[in-house]
Amino acid sequence: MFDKNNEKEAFNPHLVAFFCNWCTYTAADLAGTARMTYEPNVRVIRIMCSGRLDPQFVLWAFREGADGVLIGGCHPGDCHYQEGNYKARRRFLLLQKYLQFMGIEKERVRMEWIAASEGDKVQSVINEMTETIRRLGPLHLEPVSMRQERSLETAEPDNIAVMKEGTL
Amino acid sequence: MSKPKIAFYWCASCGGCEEAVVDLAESILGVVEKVDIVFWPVALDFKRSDVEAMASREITAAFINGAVRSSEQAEMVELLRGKSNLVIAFGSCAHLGGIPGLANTFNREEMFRAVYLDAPGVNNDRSTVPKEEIEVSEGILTLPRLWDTVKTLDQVIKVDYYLPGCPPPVSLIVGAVEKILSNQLPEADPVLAPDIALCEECPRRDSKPEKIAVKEFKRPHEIEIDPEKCLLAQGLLCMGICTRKGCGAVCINGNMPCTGCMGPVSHISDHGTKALSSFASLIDANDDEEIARLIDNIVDPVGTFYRYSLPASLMHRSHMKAAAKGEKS
Amino acid sequence: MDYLYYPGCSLKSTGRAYEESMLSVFRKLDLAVMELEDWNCCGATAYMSISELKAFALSARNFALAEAQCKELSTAELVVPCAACYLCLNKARRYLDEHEELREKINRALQTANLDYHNRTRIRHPLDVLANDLRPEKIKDAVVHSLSGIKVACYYGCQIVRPYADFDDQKNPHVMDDLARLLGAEPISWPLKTRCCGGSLMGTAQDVGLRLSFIILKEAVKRGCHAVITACPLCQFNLECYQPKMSNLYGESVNIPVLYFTQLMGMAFGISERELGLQRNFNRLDTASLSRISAGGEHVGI
Amino acid sequence: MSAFENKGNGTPKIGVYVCHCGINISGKVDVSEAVAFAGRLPYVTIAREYKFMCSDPGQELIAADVRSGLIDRAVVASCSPLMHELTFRRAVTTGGGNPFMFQMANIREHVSWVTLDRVAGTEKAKALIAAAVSRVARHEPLEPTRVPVNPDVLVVGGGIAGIHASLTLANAGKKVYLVEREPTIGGHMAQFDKTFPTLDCSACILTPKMSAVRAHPNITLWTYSEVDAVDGYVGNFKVRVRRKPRYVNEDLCVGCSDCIEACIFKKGKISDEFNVGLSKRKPIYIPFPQATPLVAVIDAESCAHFKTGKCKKPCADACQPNAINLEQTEEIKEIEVGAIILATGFKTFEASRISRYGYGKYENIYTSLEVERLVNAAGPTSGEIVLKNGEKPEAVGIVHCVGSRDNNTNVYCSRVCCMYSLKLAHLVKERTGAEIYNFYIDMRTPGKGYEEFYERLLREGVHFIRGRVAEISDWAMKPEEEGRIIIRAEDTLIGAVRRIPVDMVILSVGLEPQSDAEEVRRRFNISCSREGWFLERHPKLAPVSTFTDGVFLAGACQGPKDIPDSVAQAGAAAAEALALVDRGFVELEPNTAYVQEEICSGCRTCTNLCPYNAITIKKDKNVAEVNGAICKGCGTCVAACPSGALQQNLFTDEQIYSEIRGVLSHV
Repeated sequence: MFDKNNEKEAFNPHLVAFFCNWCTYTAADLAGTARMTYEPNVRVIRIMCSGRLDPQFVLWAFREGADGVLIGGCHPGDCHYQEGNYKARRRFLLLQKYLQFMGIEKERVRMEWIAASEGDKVQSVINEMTETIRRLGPLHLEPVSMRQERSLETAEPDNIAVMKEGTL
Repeated sequence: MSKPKIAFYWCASCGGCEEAVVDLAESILGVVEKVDIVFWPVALDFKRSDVEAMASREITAAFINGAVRSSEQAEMVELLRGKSNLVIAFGSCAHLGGIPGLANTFNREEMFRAVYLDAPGVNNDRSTVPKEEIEVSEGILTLPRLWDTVKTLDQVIKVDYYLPGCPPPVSLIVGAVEKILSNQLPEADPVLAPDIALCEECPRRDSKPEKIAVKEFKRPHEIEIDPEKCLLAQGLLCMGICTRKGCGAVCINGNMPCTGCMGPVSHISDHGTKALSSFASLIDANDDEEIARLIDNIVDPVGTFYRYSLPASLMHRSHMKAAAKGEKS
Repeated sequence: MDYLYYPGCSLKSTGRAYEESMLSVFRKLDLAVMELEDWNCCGATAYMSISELKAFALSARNFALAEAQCKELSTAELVVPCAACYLCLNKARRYLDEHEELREKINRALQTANLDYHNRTRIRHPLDVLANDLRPEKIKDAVVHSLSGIKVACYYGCQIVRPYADFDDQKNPHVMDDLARLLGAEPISWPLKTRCCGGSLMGTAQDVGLRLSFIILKEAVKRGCHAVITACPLCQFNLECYQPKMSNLYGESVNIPVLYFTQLMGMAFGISERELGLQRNFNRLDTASLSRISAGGEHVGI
Repeated sequence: MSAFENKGNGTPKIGVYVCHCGINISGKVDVSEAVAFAGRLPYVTIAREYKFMCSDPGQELIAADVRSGLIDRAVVASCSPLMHELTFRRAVTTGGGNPFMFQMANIREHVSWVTLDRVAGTEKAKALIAAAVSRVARHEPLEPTRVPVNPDVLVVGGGIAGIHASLTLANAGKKVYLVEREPTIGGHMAQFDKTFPTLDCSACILTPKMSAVRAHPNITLWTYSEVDAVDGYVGNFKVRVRRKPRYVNEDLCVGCSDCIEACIFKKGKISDEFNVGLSKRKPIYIPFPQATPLVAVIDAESCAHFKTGKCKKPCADACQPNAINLEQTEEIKEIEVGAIILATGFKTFEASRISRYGYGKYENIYTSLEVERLVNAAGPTSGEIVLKNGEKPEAVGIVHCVGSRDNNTNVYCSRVCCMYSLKLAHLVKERTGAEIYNFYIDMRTPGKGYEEFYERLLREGVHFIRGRVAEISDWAMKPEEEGRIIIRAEDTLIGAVRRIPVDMVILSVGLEPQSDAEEVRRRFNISCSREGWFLERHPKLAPVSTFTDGVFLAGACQGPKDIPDSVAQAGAAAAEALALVDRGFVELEPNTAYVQEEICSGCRTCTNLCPYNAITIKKDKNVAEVNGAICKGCGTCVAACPSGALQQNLFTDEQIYSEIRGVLSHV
């Protein structure tokens, strides 16, 4: 079921979530204790504060095969560390701008404020996002290194026709 | 015994790196007498066939500058790799993709359109673009294929060492060459430049305030730049915070912010995004609208954060699948 | 033109006085209003119970017309005085907005008549318009005979605030009371504001209907009101027309004028009785008696 | 990529332990498959499964493997780390390992309990295990930082919960600061007449405790005061308390009330808070006879001196000890405490919000709290239950669940209303002999002697009508209804709508969070539930703890509670606080940030980011420096450090990278 090559309907996106320990991760636990079932596609990574979220992690996740990244932090004003979530917000917004420049749909990175009591929000956000990404389809980043997959052809999948034709 | 053999080659580059070699001035003579230059298309008349004729690993060290973006360049560097004992990626383009690497925000078709059709003054009503093969009376003529994607040298062949910089500072080149000749190249860090950020050797270091908070991002032409004060503190996106030192802070001394040609320090995995993270952290605002306003000051995030390192970045290039879907902004 | 006016069947028949008084009051207050051209049945309660789809389609046609008739405006403000129409149209609009496929289905139907619906229609009750689109001073200033000393029972009926309380408090509506106060009248506080008047039971199970209306009227009388004012043609009809019948049935005479709130306003504004359709009321409360009451506190009713 | 060099000393030897948690996990995760999978992961030397890893034998599995040298670090795949991380770290320590060579995979709360499909569940669990394994491989031994704990405790709120908590701590020899917003302690309980089900007089059991507080050498009582700001962390909180001026010197005042007599207001004009507005007080007043401290207070809002400046201040003259001090000003107290107990209580539901119940519209409709005062001998009517017209009521209706169990107001059950309604029914019947009608949805009387009390009321002939009241109005349909209040309700037991005419209505209002609960929770850095009640760390296993170490909850601020429960919980909170401060030190998670000096370029990106100013620049070396004692381990600076010189213990870049790679490893 985790095979990416199925056609879209069957496509099960891989989502990585970074949840802050105090609000969102706790909310996710709450969703669990309340048995609020949701889509199984998200893999949660716990960080102490959304402020720890280094934008590199997001790109890293994409590079490692994630189709979307969800960032969860405390509501503004509720940060366990006073304002880590604000810092996270600033980075998130700039990162989103960069990613759009790079042709990544902005829905693929989402940031949500989820308080410790909002287990239901964890559920709805994860379901929504899974659905959205399912609609967007898999994110296959272009391979970086030709030394990884040797031949020129695989490194050059498309647009060969252009130069065969000689006209546009 | 015969002198060590040295080769120079250029791929997608501006020629600046070749200049840098010439800039070695008299110190080049010292080099020249210690070595045989067996291949240097820009300066000496050797042919590809000469290289092909060499034995494997016959060349002591090949200095290759420029990014790799065509089948021909790929063939040449693979050929040189085979014949060389050491391959040194010379300059930002070979190291990280460099300025040509910014082409990775487009694909070939878009580039062809721009260059052969849309550019002002182009008159090309038959919409002709370069063609790989063309049949003429003498037979079939071929052209190398231009790739969609610009690659760093080490994405195409194995690279032993890197000389960063646009172009690499003379001091580093000399140092590298001497190390090669005396056979004492470092084990750990293959990048032949100090592994610490420029701020460390920045002449304006002491003008840095204890704490920095940015209320407005500025571009150099927008302000009267204070020649003494830390550029970041003036709201300029100075890449010196995450870029290797070793250049002697030439840009800073020219009263311009660092643009990152020396490449990232080794402890971060994505030059631009790390810079992005740091700059964003300095934004002195908490409400979304204000943040958005500041972010709008940064008109060209890719060109700002990845001026030299896009192909080497985690994203590597703009996402073509999405671009095809017309979702590329 | 600020508003389109949707009469529905009642205001052209039993509720004529409502139409006349509303239009003249609007005129008095410089609210430009124009009757919706080629309007049709709202889809009415009865229709709704047989085929919702068709009922919605009927409503939707009215919206489409409204939107077509004020292209230049971002929204079509459709004034609907009849409580039943108001509810029907409101219900239809909500369903159309919330259920895409229903909207598409109906739009396909409308297209055969080169019409379509774009969620651009706002359904407004005259109470809503007068209370929310005007500065209270505007109404105050229009008053020429203050109604001081006149006690009125504001009766809202069921359909204006329920189930959709768009412009007033669902459990305890008050905009009509506020308007009455602006006229100088004294609205009584009573718990029956939204209690059922008997509605269509008056036709089907009259004993029940009569009893329900009787409860309301009796309470109004008991609390010393000079008139009951309503915002619904059916309420007005039920409460006014059967007073003699009730009196016989319960051996307790009820005799109290039941006016449209717009008629009361009109009188305060000094609009002629004809323009307010007062001659159509059975139990007449004319300007003369009004001023007598407010002067000397003469008592109407039982 | 540098992020993937394994810096662990030597090759790591990882043990993976997958927990069944009975069928909690195994129900949705194929545990044996997960174990087999784990066994094949790099560096894993042993993978086991067990029914309950948190049990002693479960923990011993880990300890034994560490002891035998089979593993040097462990991964437990079971519940949430917030639940059992400490348990398993201890197990590693028991075996002689370092507690931080450990990582947990949350395959219960995040997998088995939220996933329907077993295959998907197993896949997800495997991913999380893979992540934990590749992460723990990069863990390094750490020492927890030990900080001393200040032995003093702050209790916020002087209701019965706060009082009981304070006394418990004080009796244990701890210094307690008790801060109360009102001029006196006692809270709601002081307003009650009798307490259910025993009907003993509220004042009689409360006031001794109140005076005990006043008298206790270990308790510093600050009434008419509020906590302004809280800083610091577990064991070392710095608290700022604002003492509002009461214009009467507490140490001098003897509570003789002469000043009140003397006041230029001949009689009370200001609605009396203690009697919930049923009586009037003067600008200078003592809330009630047993007020603690028994000290007058002047409310500047209404006092002529403060309003006009023209008052002759007879109060001052009348006061022999010269306690009146109209120049008194606000006082700020800075204190340091090791633990904090919040006992800020509740507020009652605002009855007028349900307009159809006619509160404020008709006479003789009261809230239960008002009636508590009415039936109280010391109350505005000296215990007489009379209507506004002075007559005794012949019929009284008691409406349950006003503002409770109602989608339009509060969905939750306020837990105390059924019982206090029964109590009031009894008292009113006893005093007036009136017919009492209880309108209830369900009778909820769980508690010692509660059901028996209900039985008793049934025997006393109180009427119970099962149905939510639709409307309370004054319109009469029948002659006998004339001039009375009519309660309309569906009697769901006989299946008919009934109209019950009564003379008096008691609205049994529910309990709601204090209106400023939101600000308070922010001030103390804790969370609230959806409804606004303070959130406990775990509903079952940590009911008085919060997510902020060192801050505990007591009484109704955590949710509706009756007196016995509040007192019990207050005791629990006191015990938890005691356990903390008595230990003398706390071990802080060593997840602090640190600087790799040889890489730091002194760029100063980080210095401004730390909310605690833990980062400074070492002038001599021009490198950043993190003060580990101040750093709370959020990692914000680490994410910003442009050269990767800043790292966070337990959350280094490479550890997180490996976790990312791990969760995606079999994509």
